[in-house]
Amino acid sequence: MAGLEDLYREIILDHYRSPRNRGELVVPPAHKTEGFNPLCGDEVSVYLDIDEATQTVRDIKISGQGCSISQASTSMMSDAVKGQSVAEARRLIRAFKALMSIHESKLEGEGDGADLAADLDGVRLGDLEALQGVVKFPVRIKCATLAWNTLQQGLDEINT
Amino acid sequence: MAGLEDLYREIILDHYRSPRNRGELVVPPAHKTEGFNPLCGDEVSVYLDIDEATQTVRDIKISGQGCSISQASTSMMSDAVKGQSVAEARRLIRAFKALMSIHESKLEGEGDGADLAADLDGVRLGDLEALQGVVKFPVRIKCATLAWNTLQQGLDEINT
Amino acid sequence: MALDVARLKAEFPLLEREINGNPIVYLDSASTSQKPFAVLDAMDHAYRHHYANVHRGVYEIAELATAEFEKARRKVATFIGASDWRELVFVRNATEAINLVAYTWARANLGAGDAIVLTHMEHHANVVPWQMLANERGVELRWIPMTPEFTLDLSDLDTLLDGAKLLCVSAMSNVLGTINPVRELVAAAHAHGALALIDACQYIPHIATNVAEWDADFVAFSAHKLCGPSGIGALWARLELLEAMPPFLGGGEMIRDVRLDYFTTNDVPWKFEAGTPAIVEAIGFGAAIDYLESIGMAEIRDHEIKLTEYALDALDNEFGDRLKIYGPADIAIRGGAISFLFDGIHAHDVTQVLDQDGVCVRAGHHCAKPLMRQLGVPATSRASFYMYNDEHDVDCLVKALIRAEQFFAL
Amino acid sequence: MALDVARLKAEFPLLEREINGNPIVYLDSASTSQKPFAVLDAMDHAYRHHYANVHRGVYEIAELATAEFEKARRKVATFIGASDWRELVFVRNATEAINLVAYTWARANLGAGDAIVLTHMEHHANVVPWQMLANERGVELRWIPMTPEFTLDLSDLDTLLDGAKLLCVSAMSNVLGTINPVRELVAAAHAHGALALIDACQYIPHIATNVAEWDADFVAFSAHKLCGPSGIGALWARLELLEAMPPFLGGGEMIRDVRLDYFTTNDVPWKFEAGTPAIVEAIGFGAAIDYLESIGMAEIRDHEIKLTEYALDALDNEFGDRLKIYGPADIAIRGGAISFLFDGIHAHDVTQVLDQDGVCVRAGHHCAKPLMRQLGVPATSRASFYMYNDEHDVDCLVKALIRAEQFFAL
Ligand SMILES: Cc1ncc(COP(=O)(O)O)c(C=O)c1O
Ligand SMILES: Cc1ncc(COP(=O)(O)O)c(C=O)c1O
Repeated sequence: MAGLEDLYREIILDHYRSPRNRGELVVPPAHKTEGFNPLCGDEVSVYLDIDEATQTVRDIKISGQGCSISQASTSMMSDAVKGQSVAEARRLIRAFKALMSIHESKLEGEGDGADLAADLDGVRLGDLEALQGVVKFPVRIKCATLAWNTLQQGLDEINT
Repeated sequence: MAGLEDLYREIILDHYRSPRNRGELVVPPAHKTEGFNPLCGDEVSVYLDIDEATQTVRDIKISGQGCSISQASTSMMSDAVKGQSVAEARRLIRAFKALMSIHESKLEGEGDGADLAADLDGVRLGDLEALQGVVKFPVRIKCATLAWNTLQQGLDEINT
Repeated sequence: MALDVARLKAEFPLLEREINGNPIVYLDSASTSQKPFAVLDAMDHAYRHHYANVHRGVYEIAELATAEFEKARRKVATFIGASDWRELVFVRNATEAINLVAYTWARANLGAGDAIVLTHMEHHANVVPWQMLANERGVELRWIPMTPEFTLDLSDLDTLLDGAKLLCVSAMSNVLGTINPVRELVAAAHAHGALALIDACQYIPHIATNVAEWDADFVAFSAHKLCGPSGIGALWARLELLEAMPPFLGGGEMIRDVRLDYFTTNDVPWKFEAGTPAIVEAIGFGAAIDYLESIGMAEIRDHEIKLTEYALDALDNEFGDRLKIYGPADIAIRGGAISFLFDGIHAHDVTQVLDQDGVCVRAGHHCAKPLMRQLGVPATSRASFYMYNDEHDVDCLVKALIRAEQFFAL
Repeated sequence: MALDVARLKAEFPLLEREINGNPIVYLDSASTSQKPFAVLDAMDHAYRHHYANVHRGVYEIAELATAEFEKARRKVATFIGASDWRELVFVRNATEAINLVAYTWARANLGAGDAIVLTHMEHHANVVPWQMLANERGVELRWIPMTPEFTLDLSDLDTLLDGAKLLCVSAMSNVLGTINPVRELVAAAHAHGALALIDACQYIPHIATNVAEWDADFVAFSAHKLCGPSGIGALWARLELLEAMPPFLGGGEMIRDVRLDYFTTNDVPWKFEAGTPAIVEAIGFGAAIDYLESIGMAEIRDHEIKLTEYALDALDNEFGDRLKIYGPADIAIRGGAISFLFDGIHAHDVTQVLDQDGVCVRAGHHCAKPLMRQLGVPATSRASFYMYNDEHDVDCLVKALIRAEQFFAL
């Protein structure tokens, strides 16, 4: 059995206590996407300001409520993608979900996750790796991925 | 455990092999009512010719298919009510159903059937009492009562 | 007489389990209850001794299975004060019971311009079926709001019920623990010509219930919350209503006759029980009723009142205003479900710490998102009691909460 | 390799039972099958060790319950050759599975002027839901008739499918034992732009099934016929269909968000699983799949072919034309359900005599009244086999039938 310290690393609690990029952006020009965790009731809104010409994330703001894991993951996500190209943001999404899914996929029986490992290759997750402990608490994986799924949905909505 | 002989008395097999009052009556003036045993698929049609003036069962005919119990019960029923007053027919219905229900009601939890015993008082069932063995085979009670329920429905339909 | 909880605990095999080296402290009975040996044994016996399909076989084990199945129906019907066992329809759970009413009675009787009255404290099971109907038919949904004391605000009840066809209300809130005044609400509904559907999921397991005294029209509940198995629940409805309602699911058992061009329906309750039912689950449901009766519903309620009082006091003494309780303070109008939040700590995080100590409580929206929005929170933690909980369980909860508060202290 | 039936029999506790002093001879598996220790133990273990509500709890036993529940879903999905576990929806039984399709996909897609093609050998579960839809929406029902050899008469299939939106067909008849050419029928339906729903209730327990090879759109079946518990079954459907279909029952679990004025739905398959599911039953379903796989579906089919052949021969040798068999003679296109009638003796009476000798067979219309009318009889007796039956069981059947024939001899 994993201990609480595996889940709640110091850096996670730090992001939880001092979340980065909290707030809202004016819509439009910004784009707003809402995400729900149907299990616990957490909700997150991701505001994206994409520079069409350069295809970069000019600004990102986050609002909503959630547990320490979902708040910290959201905060780290916003830090990680702000200023990045959309392509890089998508790479990060894939990498982070791979980090979570290798284990989640075991829970849900989708194979051993070998294919997912490829998504992690060569991507530097930095702080985000602190969230790796979450995979030992399967129910909490959805807390950690909520913001990322919402970001992905937002990028998809803007592109299409 | 009750033996087969409790269920299949000789008189029952006799009525089964030589059913009385088989056939149909012309509708109208006669009245036709169909009955179903949803469990086993047995169907019976009761044709009634009621003399309005005297309120008696002038004629009765039976068609349909069924097991020995349902066929014998139908045959005995037709013998018992033919020529009788409607009031007497209704008394017989109540008495026969009481004979069956005292036990069926135990199965279905409707008390001890003491109230039903009153319906049996002073009614002479004759041959019909041979069907008493059926109550030891709860599933077959519906076979025995099918014709009677159909007769009752027929009388109700004619009166209303 | 006070319950001998130590003896009761020993009758629930799961409560002997350890979690992370700690004896389990199961405080999530409002979500689902644990099962006593008596229920598990009854089901096992049925599978080993007289398992067969019901209402179909002539042979002996089929007769036994049918008799046991129907006996269970009578037990459940009697337990809730139904005057006729035919008023008791077996379904999968309370959710299906409510949907059954929405698909049959409501779709046969309600249309555009009609109104249904709900409350802000309903479980999704008593919200979403009516929203589906509203979307499909243009039926209006009206809402009874909540007071700051977490009770229903009935001041506009007459206006809300004016012209309404149905009132849907929970007898006890699964989040707040609030016990609603069912008899009064039913009477008000009837006075306005509306029927009343009672979601009694949280009530029947804990408080002696008499549907005839309630004068209700429809009552929904689940076996798994009253020591019975998963996979079965019940809809009780007045006989005339059941008889007039169109069928719900089509198939075997619910028919009288089927031809290529039409079918006719069986008598109630079988008319609403298409296909092979949850046979052994029904038998387990009956065994659970026997078990509850052997303890006594009045004793269970008494015990839970005392335990809830003890818990509310203990939480208040230890945490004061740092821990907010969402639910009535008055023990007379609440059950043993206690929702709470630490200021600044999310329910999910608190509950995770509690799990480390073997204390099982629920965190989340408790399938009552409209209520959570009224409360202004995304989630609460909820501890809930049953006859097998005691003061020691409450003490463990408090101790674990102390640890959680410390862990997340800024 | 031949099955070691003596060993298998010992794995089913009910088969040790005596009836009227005779060892039980259970020949009603087409109605419902008996359960091996492995399944009963898995359910008992779940209740004692990790029983909690699923998809809701943060605490350990809730995580375990959820993991076991979802693992069972994957087992069932894999067992029938589904490419994705999300395509597997848990329901109460095959009947609910078919009604789910009728209430959601069909009501969203069919209206007056549309046609559904059925067959004369369907079980009520695959007839009545479509009659209800036909009554409500003016959808036309068309029927594939039967040949004198008890197979489907496909000579007018193209005409029947012309303009149809859905074909509903049983993979194996529960009365005749007939195995229908599912792959060919699905292809014909698709060629006419219709979807195909397969009632695989009688097929999946006995013959290795691959829904992808069938290329079917919807497949319905029940756990209780394949050594699993009562109270659970499954609908398999193609992912795109499930995703596009409106929800069925509303309530907890099936939502993503609920506000006073609207709700949004959860991902499939949970979108179709409102309320607390049959948790432990799902785990038992999974254990039944493990059990079947441990024996081998090919071995089960082989065994049943041999046993059915033995039975057909034995009945013919003993009774010749006095006993009429309703079902194909060709063993390649039939399963182990044998319907029969003595000339002049009603099925109910025969079956009653058999019960005296401990031989359990079914008598009645087998929930297929339209078919019985085609056969021109109100009822048949039906003996049906599973992996735990052997030649001795058949011999007992024949002996009991001899006694029945004598008893009712004129
Ligand atoms: C062919 C067929 N379809 C459907 C059903 C209905 O199954 P259930 O009663 O489990 O819903 C059965 C079994 O009774 C069957 O044999
Ligand atoms: C008040 C209330 N209503 C309805 C339900 C739904 O019950 P089930 O999930 O058993 O259908 C619940 C339990 O979750 C409840 O607490």
